Amino acid sequence: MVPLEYYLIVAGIIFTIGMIGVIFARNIIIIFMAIELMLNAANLAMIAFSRNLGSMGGHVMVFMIMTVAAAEAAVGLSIIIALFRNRDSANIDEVNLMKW
Amino acid sequence: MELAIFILTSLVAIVAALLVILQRNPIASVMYLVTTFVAQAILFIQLRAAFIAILQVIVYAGAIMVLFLFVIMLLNLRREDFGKDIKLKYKPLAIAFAVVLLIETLVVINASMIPAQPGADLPATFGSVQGVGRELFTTYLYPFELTSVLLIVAILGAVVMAKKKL
Amino acid sequence: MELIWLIPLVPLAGFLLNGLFGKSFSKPVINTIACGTVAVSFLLSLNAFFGLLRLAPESRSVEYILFSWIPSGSFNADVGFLLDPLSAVMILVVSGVGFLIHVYSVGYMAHDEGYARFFTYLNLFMASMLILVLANNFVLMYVGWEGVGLCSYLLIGFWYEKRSATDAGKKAFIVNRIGDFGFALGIMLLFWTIGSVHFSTVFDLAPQQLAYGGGIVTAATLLLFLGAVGKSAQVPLYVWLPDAMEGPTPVSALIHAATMVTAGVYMVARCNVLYMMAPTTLLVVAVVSMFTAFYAATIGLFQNDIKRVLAYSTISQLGYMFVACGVAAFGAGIFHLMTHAFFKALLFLGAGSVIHAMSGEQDMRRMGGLKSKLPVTYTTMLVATLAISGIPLFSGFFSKDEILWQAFSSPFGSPLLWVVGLLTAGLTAFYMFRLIYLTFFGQRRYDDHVASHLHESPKVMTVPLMILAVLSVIGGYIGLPKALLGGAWFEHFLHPVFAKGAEIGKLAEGAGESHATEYVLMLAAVAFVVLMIFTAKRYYLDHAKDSEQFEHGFGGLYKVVYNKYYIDELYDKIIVNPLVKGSNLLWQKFDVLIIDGFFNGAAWLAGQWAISMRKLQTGMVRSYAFVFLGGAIFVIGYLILSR
Amino acid sequence: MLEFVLITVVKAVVVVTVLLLTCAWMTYAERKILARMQSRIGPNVAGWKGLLQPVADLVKLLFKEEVIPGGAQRALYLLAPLLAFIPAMLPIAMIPFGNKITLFGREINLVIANYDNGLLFILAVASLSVYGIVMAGWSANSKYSLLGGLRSSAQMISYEIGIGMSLIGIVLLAGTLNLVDIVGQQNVWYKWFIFRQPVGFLLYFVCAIAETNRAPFDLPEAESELVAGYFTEYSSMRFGLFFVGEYANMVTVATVATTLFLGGWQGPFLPPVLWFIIKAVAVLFIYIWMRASLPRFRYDQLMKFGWYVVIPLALANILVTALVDLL
Repeated sequence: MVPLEYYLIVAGIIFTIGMIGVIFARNIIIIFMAIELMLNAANLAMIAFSRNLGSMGGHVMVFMIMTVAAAEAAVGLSIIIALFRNRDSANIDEVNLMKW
Repeated sequence: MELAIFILTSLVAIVAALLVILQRNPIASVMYLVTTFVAQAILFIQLRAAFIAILQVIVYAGAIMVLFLFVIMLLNLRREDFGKDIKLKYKPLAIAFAVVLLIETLVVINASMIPAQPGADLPATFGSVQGVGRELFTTYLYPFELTSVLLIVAILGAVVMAKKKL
Repeated sequence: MELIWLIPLVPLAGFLLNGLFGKSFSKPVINTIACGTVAVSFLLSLNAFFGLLRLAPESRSVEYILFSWIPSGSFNADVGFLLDPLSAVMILVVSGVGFLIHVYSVGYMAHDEGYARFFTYLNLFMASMLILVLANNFVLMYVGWEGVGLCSYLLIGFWYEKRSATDAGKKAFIVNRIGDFGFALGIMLLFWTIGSVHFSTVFDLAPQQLAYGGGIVTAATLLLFLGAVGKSAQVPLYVWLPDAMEGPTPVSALIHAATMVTAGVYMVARCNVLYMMAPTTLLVVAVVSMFTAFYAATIGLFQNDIKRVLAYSTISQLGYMFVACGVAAFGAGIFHLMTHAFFKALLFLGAGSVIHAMSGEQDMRRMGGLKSKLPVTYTTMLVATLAISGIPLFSGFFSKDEILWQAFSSPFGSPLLWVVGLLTAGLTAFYMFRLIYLTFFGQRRYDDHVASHLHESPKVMTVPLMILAVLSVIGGYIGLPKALLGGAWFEHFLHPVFAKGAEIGKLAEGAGESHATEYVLMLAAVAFVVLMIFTAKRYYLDHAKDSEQFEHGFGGLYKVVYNKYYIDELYDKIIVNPLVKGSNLLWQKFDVLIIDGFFNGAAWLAGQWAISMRKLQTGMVRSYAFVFLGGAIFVIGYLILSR
Repeated sequence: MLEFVLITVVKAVVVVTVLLLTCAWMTYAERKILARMQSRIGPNVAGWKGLLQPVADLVKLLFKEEVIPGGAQRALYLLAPLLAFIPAMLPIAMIPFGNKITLFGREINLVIANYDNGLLFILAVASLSVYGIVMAGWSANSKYSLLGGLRSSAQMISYEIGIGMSLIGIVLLAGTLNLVDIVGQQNVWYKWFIFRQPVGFLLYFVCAIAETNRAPFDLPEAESELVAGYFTEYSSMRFGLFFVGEYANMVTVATVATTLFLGGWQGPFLPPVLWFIIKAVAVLFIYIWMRASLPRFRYDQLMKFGWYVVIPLALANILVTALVDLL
């Protein structure tokens, strides 16, 4: 029986990796993937807690998170396509017009 | 045995996750991300979340990441497409932040008084399609129906964003 | 009687119809809407009145709450209407006289450009006035109070191309504002001390919560009286009313003679409980109003503008009404209010008819000998003049005599008041007959051009005159005093409203001196009035050549009176000019330098701050994410450490 | 425990060997049948009637030089064939190919894994099979490959939905995702799901053809347009892996169709395993037959057909099934 803490630690590490990815990646697609990583880390924690508590709520939560992730991927990727079409670049640092 | 599988899969997951963000080739990133997802699916099975594990593969690996791949290929993004590397001025600080975040997470996990896992007394339907389905359609019916609205909106949004001319 | 809420709302509907679509309506449609709505109001008022009569005298007070208007904490004001004998009389007078004047206006304004606008304003006025008299609380009454003020302003300045008209409108508005300020303060004071603005609650609780003759009730009543002074044109806030004659004559008749200016009297009568608790205020009311009555009458003596004479007469008569209130004879005040509404409206409409006939000429010195040309106008105006002068058998006699008698005999009255009242009555008779003689008798003093247009007014104008003439005669009989074998029915009818106040003032109904004294006083008054009429006849009809000599015989006094005691000039000097100069000073120094500087400086500071802060918004998503991460780390760290 | 592992491993080895051999001789069968349908003879040199042709092909593939195009992304390029091959092999683990038998005194289930979510597992693995094709198309740095990969990924995403939906009708009726139980419910011929879910079967078959990139939906490897699609640049045994993977996919689809719709191993007189093989071979024959008879779709027709016909029909099928089941 693997203790709950181990799963949480793995989830925490993956989450942090995703966080670093969001901050450092210049490629919008990589940033998106890093966000998916963070969502997945949350999923892992949810499932682990669910197992620990013997309650299925966590599973449903993960289900919802997956839905959100799918929706986010669809909209986000179409934004990227539109962006690329207009600016011919997927570098997030070149998308910086939204400032004063 | 169980612990060995856990350590192995979680190591794979973590290393693959690291490689996701360290790769400069987006296709390779996608492949590593898929690896992470599959590894996590194995962890899910260990946690008796069979349905969610398979969903993880179908939805994340089979659908979302294919979408990523598809977009990357459609735009034909290669390394040179990311322009000059504009340096983030506070890179060391950001790394320090990340480390602090990790430490904080570990501290919180360490400090929490988590009760021992209930053993084998889980119901037989725990984590099965039937169990998750029952929860979805009874307790969480309302949010479940709302997810359909969310998906519709996302589809419409994606179409509107991506189409050149409607 | 459940329909009383419709009484003010029907004219309001007319206002909306004519106001929104009047431009596209033809004149018959406009005046059908305008007169029709007022007629409906009048019929509803009659219905309400008779409904009230069917009730026992004690229960003649019906409240109808339409909806809760401002429910806010302990403060609560409804749109609710109160029907009791007092408001019943008022709505009858307002809608009845108002209807006649509406009909008259159809003829008088027939050729005016702003036909629709005129009737729109008139309907709005009717609605506001009816709200004022029907309101069951001070706040709603204040709405009507301000509404009639607004209409007064709009209608005085109706011919807005004329500089003097717009000036007069502004003057009326501003002077009224001073009074309204007092009125509002009075309402606030009452709410502060009693905790309600609802009439019945206030009048029930006031005797228990406030000390008799105490400072609060005195202050509140004085403030309310300030409002009445402004609205009813008493000294010192009367100056707007003579100027208000710049408006169309039907307006002068309706608003500035028959209805709006009496709102103050109505309000004081409505608050009789409060006034009876404040003897000091009563004294102030009596003195101020008696002074007003006499003072305005003296000005009226030598005015040459036919409408101005009537305007000063109105001020004087309003003074009479307040005297009645001041000596705690509210019933007599309301009685005079009603009869005055009849004959003064008639006088104004008659004057309007004359002016109409004379192609806009208002100076009496250029009239004369119109008796044969304008027979209906002459007859009706003569009836009204007899009534206002207090000739027996006409309505004015009964109401005026009642006031004089009360001024003499009431516990709050005094013989001195009676003497001044008597003098005023004499002066009234004098200037009214001067008006009649100058206008209708003697030689014609107008030119041929005017003569060629001279004609009696159309039926639509003369019929209301005749109806009002009949009312001016018989209107007094409903209040025939006991001394003249009458039943004082009017006062009985109103008694429930004033009973509570009378109780506080320890007045016994029908008490007072013996009838013998009353007869003596009555005779004295009549005799004095007749003497003054003959004086007027002597100088303005029989020996018209002497009139100038007669007037100048008063020397300096004539000049002062003719120039209205130079009050307007005085106000200009001591109030208006310093205010204008001070305002200019404040504008140039305080406003521009300090206030503008402050705000400009604040704006400049904000701008500088923004310029320095906007560097934070780099547009770089990654730096936002970085800040986000920092915040999350801080919060989690804080939670960990603070555990 | 050890015994269980041992038995499973033995089962797996036997099944995979059989599968690979089937794939090998599938190529022979296809060429032979196509030839017959086109009035040709087909392979007839190696061995009797050319039966050793697959062996000859294997030897040829093994000894060819492996060419890696310049500019290819090496790691991905080398990985892609495996990614295509492995998912094709995995679903067979869930397929019950016979009833229980007793061997050496032990009762043995003729299925590698009797898993409760077997059907879902098959779908999950099938959803992964797209990666191999996409990788191959991308990494070769060739426009034919890239176009083939793009077409393939779009096509597979679209038809994956159709496959999943067409199977929900069966799940509704059977009330389980376990393939062994599903087969158990088809013990009489009229209970076969092909009769209870005819529309479902049709949709499944069409989608399966699209998923396996077979004619008439073989756009990703359309010879006349894209040379060989995503594996244009491959050679030697890596090319062979793609080839085998494709045939393994076909076999898998055929066995799944047999299991879900055709009653699996159930049948009279003959031994269960034989029944299973007969049904699967019949399905495979239809595959080849279709290739011989139908022209290729145009790409836009393919996508339109997927989104406008297959998915709405599948939805309607679910609805009707649920309603009928409810009554």
